[in-house]
Amino acid sequence: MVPAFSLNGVIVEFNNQPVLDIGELVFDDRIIHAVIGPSGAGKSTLLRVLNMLQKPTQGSVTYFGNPLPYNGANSLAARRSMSMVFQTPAMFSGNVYDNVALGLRLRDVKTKEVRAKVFQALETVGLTDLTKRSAATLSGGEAQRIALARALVVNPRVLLLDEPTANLDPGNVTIIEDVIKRIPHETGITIIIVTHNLYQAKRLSQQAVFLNKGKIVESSSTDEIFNNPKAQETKLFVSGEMVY
Amino acid sequence: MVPAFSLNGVIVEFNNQPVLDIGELVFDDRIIHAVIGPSGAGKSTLLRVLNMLQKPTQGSVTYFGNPLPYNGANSLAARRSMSMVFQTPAMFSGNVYDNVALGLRLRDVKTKEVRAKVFQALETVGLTDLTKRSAATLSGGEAQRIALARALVVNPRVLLLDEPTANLDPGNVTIIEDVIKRIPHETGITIIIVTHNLYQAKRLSQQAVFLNKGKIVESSSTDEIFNNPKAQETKLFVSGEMVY
Amino acid sequence: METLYSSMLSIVKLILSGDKALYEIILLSLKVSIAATTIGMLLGIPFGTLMGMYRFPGRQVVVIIIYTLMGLPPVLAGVIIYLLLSAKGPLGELQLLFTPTAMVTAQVLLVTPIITGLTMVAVRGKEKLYLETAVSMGASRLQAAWLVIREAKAGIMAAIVTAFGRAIAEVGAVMLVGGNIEHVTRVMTTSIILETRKGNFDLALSLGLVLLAISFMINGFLVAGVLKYLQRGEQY
Amino acid sequence: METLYSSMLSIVKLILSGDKALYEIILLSLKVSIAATTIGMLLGIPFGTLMGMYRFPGRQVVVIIIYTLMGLPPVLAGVIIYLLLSAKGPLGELQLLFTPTAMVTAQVLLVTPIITGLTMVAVRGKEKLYLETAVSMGASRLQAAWLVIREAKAGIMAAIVTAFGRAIAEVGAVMLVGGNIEHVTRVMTTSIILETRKGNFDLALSLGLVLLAISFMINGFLVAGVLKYLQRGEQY
Amino acid sequence: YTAAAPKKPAIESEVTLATTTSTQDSGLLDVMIPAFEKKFKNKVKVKVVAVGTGQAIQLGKDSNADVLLVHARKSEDEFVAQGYGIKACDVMYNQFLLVGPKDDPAKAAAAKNAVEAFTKIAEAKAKFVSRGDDSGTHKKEKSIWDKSTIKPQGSWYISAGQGMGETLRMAEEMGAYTLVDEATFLTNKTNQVILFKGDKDLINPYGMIQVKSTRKKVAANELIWFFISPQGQKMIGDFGKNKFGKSIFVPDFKWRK
Ligand SMILES: Nc1ncnc2c1ncn2[C@@H]1O[C@H](COP(=O)(O)OP(=O)(O)OP(=O)(O)O)[C@@H](O)[C@H]1O
Ligand SMILES: Nc1ncnc2c1ncn2[C@@H]1O[C@H](COP(=O)(O)OP(=O)(O)OP(=O)(O)O)[C@@H](O)[C@H]1O
Ligand SMILES: [Mg+2]
Ligand SMILES: [Mg+2]
Repeated sequence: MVPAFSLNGVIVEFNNQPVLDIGELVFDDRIIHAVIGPSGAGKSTLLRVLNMLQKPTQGSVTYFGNPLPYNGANSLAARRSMSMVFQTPAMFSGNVYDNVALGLRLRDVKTKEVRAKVFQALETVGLTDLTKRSAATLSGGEAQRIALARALVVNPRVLLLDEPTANLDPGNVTIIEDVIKRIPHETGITIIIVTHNLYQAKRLSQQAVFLNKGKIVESSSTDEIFNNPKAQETKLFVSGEMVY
Repeated sequence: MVPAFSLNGVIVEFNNQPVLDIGELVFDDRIIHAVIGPSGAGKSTLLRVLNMLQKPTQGSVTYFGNPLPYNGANSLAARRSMSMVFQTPAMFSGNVYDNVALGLRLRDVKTKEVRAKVFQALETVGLTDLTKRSAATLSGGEAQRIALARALVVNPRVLLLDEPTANLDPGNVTIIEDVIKRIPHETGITIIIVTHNLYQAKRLSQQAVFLNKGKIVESSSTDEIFNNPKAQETKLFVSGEMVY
Repeated sequence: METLYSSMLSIVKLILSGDKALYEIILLSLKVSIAATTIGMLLGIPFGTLMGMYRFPGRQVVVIIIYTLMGLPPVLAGVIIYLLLSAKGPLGELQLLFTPTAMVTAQVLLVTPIITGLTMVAVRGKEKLYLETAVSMGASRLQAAWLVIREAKAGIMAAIVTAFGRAIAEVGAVMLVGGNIEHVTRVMTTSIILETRKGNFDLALSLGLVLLAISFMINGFLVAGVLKYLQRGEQY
Repeated sequence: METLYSSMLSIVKLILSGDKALYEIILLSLKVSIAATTIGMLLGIPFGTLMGMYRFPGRQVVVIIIYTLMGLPPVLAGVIIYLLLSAKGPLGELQLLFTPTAMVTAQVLLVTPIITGLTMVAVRGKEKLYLETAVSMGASRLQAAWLVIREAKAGIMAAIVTAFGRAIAEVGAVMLVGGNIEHVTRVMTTSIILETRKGNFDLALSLGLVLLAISFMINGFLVAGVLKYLQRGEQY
Repeated sequence: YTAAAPKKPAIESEVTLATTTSTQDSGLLDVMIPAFEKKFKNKVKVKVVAVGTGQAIQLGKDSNADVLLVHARKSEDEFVAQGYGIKACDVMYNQFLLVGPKDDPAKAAAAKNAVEAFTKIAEAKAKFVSRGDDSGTHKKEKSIWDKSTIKPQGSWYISAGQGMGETLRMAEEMGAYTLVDEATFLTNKTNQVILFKGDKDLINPYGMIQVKSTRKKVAANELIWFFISPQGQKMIGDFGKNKFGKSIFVPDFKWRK
């Protein structure tokens, strides 16, 4: 099977300081991957590279076998095949319905279809009663769930989630995790989830990458990472210790 | 001992819909209080009421025995005696140092003193090497820790924390929790922490309030709430179930 | 000042009586400045949005040029258009000098930089927060620009108001290329100049106040109308 | 167009030769418009910030009035100041008519609404994100306003640039209250008008280009200077 | 000159008349132009562009005007000599007046001629506002100074660089003297008084010229013809009698050589 993403020698620098430096990394298709690591490790930067929001300073990324098109004619099609939930989601002015409908409207989906899909997505995250609410007034957890609904509604081939339950209570976390777990079975989708919640990573993912200071410390099956970590750093991290 | 806050019949409405409706609630001084509850329960709104950012539609709040001064001459002094860490902290343009120094500068603290205090606060959250970084480029977890440093640096009498570790990995969570636990012993301070991380609430707080749909379901010692909840809703919530 | 009172009175009477000459002048003022502002918007909003959304080498110089052109003296704009449209000028064949078209052209020169510059700043202020989200959600370049424009609407609205204000208040350019010809190119501001020249300050002042009243209505319409359209969004 | 070339040449020569008359005119233009813009900033930035930060009943009407005054016709501003300062007017005793002070006064009337309106919009765009944080961090009202102003600096900068552009390009008001008196109140724009009236379009064009070149330098200084000062912050 | 051609070409629908602001502001054109248009059943429209003298002549040189009605004899002659204009003629004249404050600090009213009046003003260093814009009036003023051999300069001599109406008003505000054409003086209400007039140096002749390169040859010709026709000349002579009790312009048509 062609992997969803395959990274080769990817380096991202800011002010000539590398914040991401990945020798080789493959995200297989149709499974859930977890990206874990301490704050500032480069997790969000990695997702931004995959979502074509950040062009690497050097290195190459392939997307289902083809080079990831940061610019040019194919770039829009590639972008429209993915969805991302940002760590701090920005809501467009307008109401919740408009925000969730946006991705569909951008893809010229018919109004009637939009309606049905938006309501279904809102139901998935349990927020149907907020349809007409101005998106600016949402609580932290509500905004995060709307951002997830907004990402799901377009049926992406690849779903990139940056700490999607960081602002949620345990009950809601369970619901959202159920939603995430169900998607690959239903539609065949690759999900990459960044999370600092190690239990969540264990519960959801089949593969896991442990990043620290921009470098891959370990990358293997979730089971291996958590139950049989090779590197000392990984051992410390999964046991909840601080790693430097 | 005079309580830090005491709320009486406080109602907050948006578009004539109550989102907070608190009959009576007392936050005792010099301990750590946890506020828990599902997403949209009104936790952030409660903190905003205490921080005088949201004037209740009706009801009264006292602050160390006096009415909380939403306006007028005493309001500035009251504000300067508290600090709040927002759920999504906004960073002022400028570098990290300026952001952390801001509260001190607003209080006309001398430059030399500012320097010492800022570095101490940055050390507390483990981010001394980010001093000169533009605050706009911080990662999610870094921004949250800088916001905490910014709140601590002014030695507040009352510290209001809205999900301060939501974007942190377990290692960093431990560090921040240690910081929080240490403060009351050192300076005598009232801390109110909103968190969806129930383990965190258990680890940190002596008193806890469980909010649901804007109403207090239960308010007692943390031990009681978690180990011997009275209400059925509380029982469900602390066991990680969804409550409606 | 009594003469002011009496000339105000006579103007009010003129307005109520439906005096054709006054209406003609008011109408032409509106036509010319609305046309110029509209064309300025069609040119300036896209260009300003581009300038606000993208960084490129030399951008700062372009910004300084735009800022400079925001302060283009109306008379200079007038002279430039005059030289272009003059019978012996490059576009003389079109015979556009001393027509409303010439006036609109000169004003487009004045308002386009204003709309461009202010749109640029407005878009720049929102771009950080919204451009990436838009692109990530699958917006094409055009769609992304449109989404950012929508978020920057308050600032762009101010750009339009500023440009319209300059167009309707401006006299140097329209006087020069329009010629202030009665029934053809006479507008409110050139009438005011005419009255001032004759020493009829009170009449000039009254006409000026009529002009302001009209601006007030148009701005009210813009602010309230746009507010309504964007009810759901931020406030002005 | 050859005459244009030759008049450009002669102007460049004038500039290089340090011709006193031309320098005098340029200097007065700068003095008057910088003074007017500065006073306009002192009035407009605080008022605009207030309007951007606070909501109150009737605010929308005030906004529409500000927007309307942003389009105050220069001639009207001139007539108003003229009538005030005229020997027979209420302030006639001051004998300020036909002095640079009168010109500055009239221009203040023109630029203050522009700075107010554009500052208001700029502040409004940042207020949501920063006002609460500032207040929560213990900022007094004044300090909070200052912090919000700092975040809105790009927009306020544009307000200043727009106002300066209007002041230096404007001719209706300074002509009327200044009188275009040689060596006393003659500025770049009134010189341009004078040359136009004489039919010296080429000379007018050349003077206009000199004016633009000066604006360009000032804007460059503003943009680059402020950029440097705010290095750490957002870009323009 | 006769226009008695056997087959008259059709008249163009519009013609542009460039003139000075003082002519327009006097109100004369508000009488003459409608009469002219009516004569052609309103099928021809006269576009009056009132600008500075130099600008009016430049409009002619640039072929942006079809007919000129101005008062700057020397520039007019040059215009014709350089081949820009044809059919130059005198149409009317009025006079320049030396006006000033009632109390007449320089005692200019006592002068025997214009040159003497100017000299008195210069000697008293009484304020004098000059148009300073190279207009016909300004040129006239300069010629008088030339004759007096005084080079006017100093703070008493104010070079305004503006139109006649503005200059007159500035003089009033400053309590200064100025040279003004009679039409502007009568139509602007100021509290200035006439201190000197009637000198042959102070004649203000208006000329009309057809722009040679005009595309509106017929209408331009008809317009000039109307002004110099007996009917037009009478209208000029009658203009102002109702409002000011006296005529403002004296008709004196004659072709120039
Ligand atoms: N524009 C920038 N300039 C300089 N450094 C940057 C910039 N953007 C990000 N960084 C730094 O790069 C590092 C990686 O950032 P990233 O956001 O990927 O971290 P993360 O792993 O997502 O952390 P967190 O868990 O805290 O969100 C951080 O230390 C961050 O401060
Ligand atoms: N301006 C507003 N208008 C209408 N409803 C609002 C407004 N602000 C907040 N709300 C609603 O009030 C409720 C309480 O909001 P609040 O931010 O206090 O929730 P919370 O308990 O902090 O939730 P979370 O854990 O998701 O952050 C939410 O349902 C929210 O949507
Ligand atoms: Mg991150
Ligand atoms: Mg909250």
